[in-house]
Amino acid sequence: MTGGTRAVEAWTLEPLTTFVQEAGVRLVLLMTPAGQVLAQSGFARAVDVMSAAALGAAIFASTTEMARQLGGPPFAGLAHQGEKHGIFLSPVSTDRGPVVVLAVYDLGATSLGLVQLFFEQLATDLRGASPKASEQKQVLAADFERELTDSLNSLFGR
Amino acid sequence: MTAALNPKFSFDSYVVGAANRLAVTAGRTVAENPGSAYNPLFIYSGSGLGKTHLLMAIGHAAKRAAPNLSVEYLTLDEYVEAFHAAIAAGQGDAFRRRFQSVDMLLVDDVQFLTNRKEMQSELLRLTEALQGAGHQIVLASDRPPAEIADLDERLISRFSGGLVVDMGIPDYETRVAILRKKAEERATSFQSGVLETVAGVEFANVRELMGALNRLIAFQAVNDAPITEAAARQVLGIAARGEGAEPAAAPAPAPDEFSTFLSDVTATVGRAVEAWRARVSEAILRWEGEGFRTKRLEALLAQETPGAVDQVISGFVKDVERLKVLAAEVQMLDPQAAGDSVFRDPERLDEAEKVAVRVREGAAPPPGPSAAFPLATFAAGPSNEKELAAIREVIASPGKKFNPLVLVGASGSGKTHLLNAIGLELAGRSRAVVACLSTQAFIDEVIAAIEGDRVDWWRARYRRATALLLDDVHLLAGKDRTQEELFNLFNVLQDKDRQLVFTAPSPPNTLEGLEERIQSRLAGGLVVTFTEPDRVVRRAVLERNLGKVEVALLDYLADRPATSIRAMLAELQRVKDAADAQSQPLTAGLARVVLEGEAPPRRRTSGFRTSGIVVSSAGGVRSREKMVWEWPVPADRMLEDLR
Amino acid sequence: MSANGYEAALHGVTGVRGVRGAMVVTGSDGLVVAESLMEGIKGTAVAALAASLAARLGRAMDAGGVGSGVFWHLQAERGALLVVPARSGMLIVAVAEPGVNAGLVRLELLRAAESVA
Amino acid sequence: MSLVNFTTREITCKIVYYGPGRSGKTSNLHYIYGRVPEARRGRMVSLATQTDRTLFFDFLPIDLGSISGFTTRFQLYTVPGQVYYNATRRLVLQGADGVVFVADSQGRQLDENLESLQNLHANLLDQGVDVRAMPLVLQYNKQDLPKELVLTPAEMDDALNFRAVPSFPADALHGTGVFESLKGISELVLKRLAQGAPA
Repeated sequence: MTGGTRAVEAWTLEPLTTFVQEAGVRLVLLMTPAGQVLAQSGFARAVDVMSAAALGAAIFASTTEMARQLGGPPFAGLAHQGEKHGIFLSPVSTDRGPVVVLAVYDLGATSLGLVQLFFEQLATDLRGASPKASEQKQVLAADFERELTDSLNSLFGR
Repeated sequence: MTAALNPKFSFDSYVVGAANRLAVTAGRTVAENPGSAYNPLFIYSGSGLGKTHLLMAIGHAAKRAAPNLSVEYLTLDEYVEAFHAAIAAGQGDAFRRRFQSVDMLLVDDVQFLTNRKEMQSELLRLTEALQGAGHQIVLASDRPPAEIADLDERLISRFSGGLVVDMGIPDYETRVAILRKKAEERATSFQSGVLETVAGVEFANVRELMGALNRLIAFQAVNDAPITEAAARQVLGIAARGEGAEPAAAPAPAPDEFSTFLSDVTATVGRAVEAWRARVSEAILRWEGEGFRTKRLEALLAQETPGAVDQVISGFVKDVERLKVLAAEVQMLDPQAAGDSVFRDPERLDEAEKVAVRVREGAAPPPGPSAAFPLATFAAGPSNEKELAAIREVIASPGKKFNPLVLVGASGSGKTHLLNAIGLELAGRSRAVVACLSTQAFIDEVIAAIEGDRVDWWRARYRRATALLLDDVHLLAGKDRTQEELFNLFNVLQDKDRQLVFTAPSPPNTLEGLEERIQSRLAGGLVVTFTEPDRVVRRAVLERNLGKVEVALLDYLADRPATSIRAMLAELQRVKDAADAQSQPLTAGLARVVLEGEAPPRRRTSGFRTSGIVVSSAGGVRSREKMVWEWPVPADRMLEDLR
Repeated sequence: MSANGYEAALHGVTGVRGVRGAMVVTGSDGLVVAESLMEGIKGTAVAALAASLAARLGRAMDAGGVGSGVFWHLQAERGALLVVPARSGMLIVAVAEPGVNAGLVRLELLRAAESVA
Repeated sequence: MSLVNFTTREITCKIVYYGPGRSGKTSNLHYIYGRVPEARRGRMVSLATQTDRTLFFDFLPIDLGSISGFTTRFQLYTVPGQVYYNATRRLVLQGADGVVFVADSQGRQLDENLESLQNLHANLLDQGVDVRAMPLVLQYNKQDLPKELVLTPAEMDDALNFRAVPSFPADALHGTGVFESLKGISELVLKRLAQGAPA
């Protein structure tokens, strides 16, 4: 069922694939804190990725703001235990800037402990693989919207 | 020389609304600590919007806060006249010294400084001196300092050095409030909607608003019939609502966008929320703030279109005022009673009246016997036959036969029950005032009376008692002040043949810590000792507790030895609980199981809920049967105990 | 059961000579509830793996119709892993030297499981 | 959001600033934040990206104190403008009592304005809200830009205001029209109060 694993930024592909296999997760999304998609695994449609990215970025922004208001350090990871699925959301700081990882897993197939265990591994791999020179080009006001949707189109070959 | 502060213009009569909230708050702060907060305070607003009223209110408040404060109020013209008069009389310096020693200077209509160069420099010197000495200056004008034509530059900066605050046109809401307060002051009431109509018209200032009100009052007085909304509109010459004759909104000065926005929203809410709801909510907020319960008003809000709202509110206010009077009065006599919530709830006004009456006569009776222990429900039997007979004699002729009566018995033997029972019997007589309470409560009352220095009031209260019954008198041990009080009270009551009854766990002379003079008085009366309840008593108590139930159960329970009724009832409760838990009927069999546990023992399962398959280190799977369970277990713990 | 309550439960196990560490792990998601481990033992990894092993073993035992596991003893070249599932679904895990007295560890694990249940 | 609670005597209004990306929604709130006295406003929360694009919402609570005995509070929200963030935009719109649609008066942004207005209606319908019943005002922002770049308020009305709701020209950065729009929407919202509009 999974829609396979694809990356907008090539360096994320290999760490992502290992993570998907080892942690046995159903859906994974790597994105910038603004919700721009870097790579995904398991999504079949662009619109699902868009909603997941927007909501994931919003949740991350909310918890970071809450941590700031509570005067504490930002949250390391956020786990939501559902009936059949669990969601795990956590940032990884890389030279290319923070990467937010959103993972959805079946409680039958794997467990939060395993997902967290292999997430540590994913984080180290991503830090290793991220291109050193972070050519963070200044996003022009006009094309911010285009930036967001471009990453989707390239993911789904449009 | 200067116009005295008009007493009418105080903060209490000043209606605060969104448009003048800031100015009034600043004014209060200045009045409370003159010279330290905003100095000088410069208030400007269009004419007729309450500047003078506010200025004088500040003066009053400052005087009330610090009576010996010298406060001067004068308009600029008066100041100029006084100055010229002093100069003409060669008293220039005396004039200056007089004003420089003023603690608080209130100068009105400062805008008339225009092209009065000499006066401006005079005022500059005065304000420098006053501020230097930390005295407070409050100035009022119809425009901000910068807009006063050719005002000396230094005066403009000095005037604006403290706080410059403005007052806008009062919004709809405040206008309604002003009208209602003024109508109240003039002791005239209007049909609902009339004042709202007047308030709806955007008058340029409060003075015009008052003018309109006066016209309505005059009209209503002349025709001595309540003016209707329509008539009011005619009198004021406003076109009927809805003909788009919305009077042109006066060009309200837009001091800042937020307060304009605020007053607009207030106006919208004012119009949106029906006027009567606003009035009711306002009353609720006010009285709730003062700690009164406002259920009656809140009920109004819940209805769609309640009847005469104003009458209900004024009725409510009348009750609250009455409550305040009563509470004040009771406070004097009995502070504890004054705290009672009855004085906070207008719905319970008559109850509060009764409490006040009782306290007023100082006849607040001491605590009486509890109705939960009537004599009838006390089980009699051979073991307490004699004692009960004695008690009946005491009840028959209180104070005459055995005074005092002392009931002695182990705890749970029914002493408290009997004490209250006697109390109830005695209380039944005419004009009986029976005090019946635990010694601990008695001690607390003595302490409270000492703290509230109302000991004599407290003594009077108990001396009026026709019978005094104290439970667990042994608790007096070590409390010498209370024993002193009891000793005096004892003698007074005994002399008047008033019956005294006490209970104690053991005979009086064995109660250590009690003064000899108390012990001897207790021993002097009839000491009645209650031993363990006999079978007849036990069966009677059980029957009353269990009602229709298997005779075998009653006999079984009655036959069991019990040191006291309380202990027996505790066992009964255990049986009842067991019956409920297993939802089985109350039977002798069950009682035996619960109380003696004779049933055949349940099989004790050894080991724990396991499959028995143990993957052992020797590899291969061995089932439990062959497994040796007695491990070389350390001395103190057997495996079976591990469950 | 307070956190230090769990820790106290482990004292018995770590007290046995040859035991290098002990942990209380949630059976469902393999998270470490309490641990007292010597240096060098990757607690989170052991916990996550033990839990997923427990899940698989559980399914195997159900298939075999032998009921749920009581005690496992996984002997390895350089040590051993001893686990007792507690009734509440927690796992009491001990990491030990190869020559450890398995019986004693098992007994302490059972006692810890009891106090944690 | 229950508009009026007669028993607790409270009025709470949730006003949402809607509109295409970068049309000036957040600047509206910043301007209002600057003008409201300290005691009357809560902390302003902005969940945005590094480049300050609203990602989830900006939030500004304002306390108008006791009006006719009712404690009145406003909660101002802005939504992210980009189409991409529709999922979070819908969340913020829930329970809104009134909407200020901030349109970008620049000619070249007309399509974005229209698209965003349709998106507003779609999201409202999704929540089962009758679009006609939702108090709405239009703000034609950035009127301070050079004439040749912007449409006049009349032209903007023709293009967008097919429900003839109140509209206000504005320059949010410098504050013109900001409080007028807020006043406009509050009047509409509070007027519904008079008809005892359901919560």
